[in-house]
Amino acid sequence: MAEYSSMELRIIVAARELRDHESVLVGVGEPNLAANLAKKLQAPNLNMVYESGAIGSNPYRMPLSIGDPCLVTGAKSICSMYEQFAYYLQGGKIDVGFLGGAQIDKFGNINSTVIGAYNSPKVRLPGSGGACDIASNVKKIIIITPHEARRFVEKVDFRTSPGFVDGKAAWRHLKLQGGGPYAVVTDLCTMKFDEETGEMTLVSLHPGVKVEDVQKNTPWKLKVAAKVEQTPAPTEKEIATLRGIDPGKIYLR
Amino acid sequence: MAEYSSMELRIIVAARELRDHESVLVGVGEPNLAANLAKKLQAPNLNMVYESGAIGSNPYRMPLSIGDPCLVTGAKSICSMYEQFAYYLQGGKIDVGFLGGAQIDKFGNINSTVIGAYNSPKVRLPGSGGACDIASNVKKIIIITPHEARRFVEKVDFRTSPGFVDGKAAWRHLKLQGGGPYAVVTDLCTMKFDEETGEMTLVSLHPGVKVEDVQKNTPWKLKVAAKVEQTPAPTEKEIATLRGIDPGKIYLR
Amino acid sequence: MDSVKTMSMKEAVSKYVKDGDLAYLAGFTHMIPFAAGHEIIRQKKRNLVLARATPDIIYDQMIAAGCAKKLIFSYAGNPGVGSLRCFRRATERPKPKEGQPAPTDWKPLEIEEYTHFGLSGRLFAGATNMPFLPMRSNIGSDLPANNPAIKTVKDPFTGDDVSVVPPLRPDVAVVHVQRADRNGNAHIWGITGEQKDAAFAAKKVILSAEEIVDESVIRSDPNRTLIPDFVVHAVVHEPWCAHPSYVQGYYDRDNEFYMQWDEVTKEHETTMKYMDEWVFGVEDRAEYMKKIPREKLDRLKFKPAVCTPVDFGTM
Amino acid sequence: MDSVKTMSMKEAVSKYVKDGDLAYLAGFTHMIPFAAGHEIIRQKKRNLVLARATPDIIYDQMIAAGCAKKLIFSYAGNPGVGSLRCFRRATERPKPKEGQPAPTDWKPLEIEEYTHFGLSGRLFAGATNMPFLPMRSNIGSDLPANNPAIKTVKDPFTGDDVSVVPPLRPDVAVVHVQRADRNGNAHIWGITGEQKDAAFAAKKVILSAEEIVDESVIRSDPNRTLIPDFVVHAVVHEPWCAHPSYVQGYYDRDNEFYMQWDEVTKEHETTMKYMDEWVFGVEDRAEYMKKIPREKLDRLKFKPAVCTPVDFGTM
Repeated sequence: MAEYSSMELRIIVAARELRDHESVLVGVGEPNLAANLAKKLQAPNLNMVYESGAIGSNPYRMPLSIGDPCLVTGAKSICSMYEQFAYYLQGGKIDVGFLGGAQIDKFGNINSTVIGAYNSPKVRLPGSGGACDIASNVKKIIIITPHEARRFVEKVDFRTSPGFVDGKAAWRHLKLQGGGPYAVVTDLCTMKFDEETGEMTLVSLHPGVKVEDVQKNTPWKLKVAAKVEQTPAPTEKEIATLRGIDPGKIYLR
Repeated sequence: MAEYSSMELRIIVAARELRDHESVLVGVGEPNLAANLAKKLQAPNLNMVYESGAIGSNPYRMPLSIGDPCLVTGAKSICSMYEQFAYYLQGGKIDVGFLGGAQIDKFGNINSTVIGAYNSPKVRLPGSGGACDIASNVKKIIIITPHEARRFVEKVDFRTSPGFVDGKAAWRHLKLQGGGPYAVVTDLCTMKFDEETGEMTLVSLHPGVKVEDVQKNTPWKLKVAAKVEQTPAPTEKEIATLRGIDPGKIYLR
Repeated sequence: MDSVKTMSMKEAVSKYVKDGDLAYLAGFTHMIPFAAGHEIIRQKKRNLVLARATPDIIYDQMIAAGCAKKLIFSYAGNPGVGSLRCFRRATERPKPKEGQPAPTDWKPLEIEEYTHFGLSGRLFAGATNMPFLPMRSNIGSDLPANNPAIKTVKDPFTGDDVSVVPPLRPDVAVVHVQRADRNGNAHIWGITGEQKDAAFAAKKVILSAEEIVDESVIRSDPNRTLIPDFVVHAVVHEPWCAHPSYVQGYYDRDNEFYMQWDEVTKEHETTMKYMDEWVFGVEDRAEYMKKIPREKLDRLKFKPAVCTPVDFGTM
Repeated sequence: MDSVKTMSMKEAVSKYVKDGDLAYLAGFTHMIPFAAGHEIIRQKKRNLVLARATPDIIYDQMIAAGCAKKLIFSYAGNPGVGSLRCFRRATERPKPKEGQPAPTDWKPLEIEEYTHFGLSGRLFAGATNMPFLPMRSNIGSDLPANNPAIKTVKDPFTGDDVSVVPPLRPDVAVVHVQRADRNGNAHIWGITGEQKDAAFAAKKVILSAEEIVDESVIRSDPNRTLIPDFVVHAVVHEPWCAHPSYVQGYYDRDNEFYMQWDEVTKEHETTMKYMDEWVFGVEDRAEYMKKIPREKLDRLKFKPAVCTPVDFGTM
């Protein structure tokens, strides 16, 4: 069986969630690698859109930031910051967005603002950036994150980006055009969200992981699907393709 | 004394109202000629903006329409239609706009929509275009028009573009950012607007014209300034410069 | 890689324009898609709601040909010439004939009317999916009283009444551009009008181009790409699509035609005679162009004025 | 014709940046005006309200140097690297020292926080003088509860609650571009961020350029001119203004610096040591650039990737 790191696992499993011809709002790091991997495998017509206004980039190297010049040279189109959010995101043209955060709770709400109180924080995080806008407007949110107990909390200290709030009823009341969180991909498992309640639910265990391992790293009583799948192990092809995308190991560990 | 047509007179008198470094929203025909004349005389740094999104044009011929390709080649900048109205006009960047219309009334309201009832018009006119937006947002509106009794009416059939409505009190209530109508330049005279009431007031008679001539072509009792000026006759230089701008007599008659 | 989107104008109109659609044929004087309008007339589309800030000759033709049920607009004129006579016949109260009673069966074209800012704003709001667009205009005009779609809301910051218009989402937009690749990534220059907004606002987009170029030409200047492929449904290679209007850098406006139109449309009958010859009498744009003398087309061609290029840099 | 607007960065900052101003130094990763930020620090401007969607290293420096009273932002990070330590020190509750009581005199930097869409929307609304901007975001977040400037209004078309933000009108904006003429007509390509919106929204505009070119270069491609001269107050010829950030087609980001900044700012003292050497220790950008080894600058240069030009046509 092939060897792979837990980051490689997360990226490969997340990439499998993308479909051909979808439009993806891509961030740097793991989301960028996942989108590029999907494009090289099952989704050659994936349309990659960057928050910085670059559309359909064709980068000559690994981007160092979301606004890297390599995302511009040879791209299909470029627009301003407001235009990117207005025409593409609010315009409902984006199918999938990737998010991460310091805290994720059981309804898929994400905190990237503060740990502690807003006005006297213990840790001041960078803030929403486009995260709240993405969470509110894309059809599917995929959250990629290491599965650590400090990241998974029953209720986030600050709701930067709405998941299903405190349940689907509250979320429906917001009338967001987005579809809300779709999947949480960690190095242990994939979780999706209960149709009725919007609660995070374990649906697939990665190779060699048991339900107890997941529960141990999740500080609330995690809901488990009636039938939990086994995530197919990363294939040689997936691993080789992924490593080919970041040969200098700028992000891959 | 130099010979000139009544159209030439209107254009020359209107051109004198423009100041150097002002930004002017220019339409084709008389406004275009007036702005270009001012630029060649007292206002070399006049900034000409066209409704079509062309900024600082340097036309190689007389434009046939407001969207003529000669307004683009060699211009300083171009933007989209919404951007032109949003960034420039609503953005408060335009000092002067020229308007005309089928009917103008005593408070400077303009009708370019219908003669008769809106739903069953006797004559259907083209509509506002940008006129209402210009009237609402530029610092000074200059109206250029032949002085005909059918154009000057006590109250317009349809208020396409607001002047001082039915007096300055009503106009102030609208809180428009524009300064409202500033001058009406006809082939007989120049009229401005009473500071207090907003009523159109005769302030300057063109060469050889008497107050009675103006009143005869104005169907309400026209207000006359305490001291009516004499409009200086068009100079040889003004006439020659103007004719040099439209040598093919595409507009000039 | 051949694109599944490339097709003829005939196919594109047949596939994407349905009776009853709200259609937006874009263009502010520049790049008006006349060829698409003619195809819509030939295919006898009916009950269309035609929208455009500046309905000009092509909309006058579609109105005369009976394609339109309603017009959404802000300035209905023949640009630089005068009025649109077919539009006027369809909206003005008919004068009673000498010695006859006034006609009682008059059914005018429905209209919905805005200012330029209001209509281009509605399209911008549609393109960007704004719930509604606040704007500093309308409130001093009689337009809102005659158009229930123009409303006011209270500005929560100042308490003032602010005029707002709703987003416009056409069923189909037709946009003509200078050059595009086979997937519909489009470079536009000159007056950019509402082409981008129409393409983003509409549910279906027919994009026609003077030239179909390799993707590498588009990708050499992404800032020039106002419309990206994934909002486009049909890509039509249609040279001279915009005649008698113009295409910056390609051909000038045929001003003679604009002036003749005023004559042609003096009566409905003379208008339909034009239509029989120039629209129904030809198969497509290529045939239409064959009817125009070569010398005239040569006169409409520009001399080059090429821009100073820019360098995007690579590693 | 020499323009009265051309001046040095020192003059421009001295003339147009006042203590207490709301200042917007524009740029989304691209063309960040570092040289202007350094000049503001050197001139010891105080009580500034710094606004930018993406305050990055230059704002971290201005905060550390004591120029800022308040930050208006949406994402405060070191792009691609991590957090901004000076910003964090200015906002996080101080940890009590071992065996000591918690400090009681803590006065954090004031903040006003939005999403990217909210802040870029505020600037767009400022640039276009919208009374307020309705937007489809915010309402599911805890941000509005912590920022009274984010309000809701009822959509008059649907009755739904819609989030709105007010326009942002900076006292002064600083924008760096690739090329401009002496009057400030500016060509921008690559990531266009909020440069145009900042220039239109601000009361005063300092525009710096890698190259000052003849007006004819600008006029050869008017669609590339995102900023017209008449909104610009000062024009500064400032090559390498954006270092360590990048300028598309001119020089790459100095990524080494971005990574080092994380080390440099571990303590306030080490940060100020950097400032003494690289900001207070030099007279201007030219002197700053002399301190950087030639080989490094050569490494940052791009190979050319020139766009296919377009033809505007003339008669």
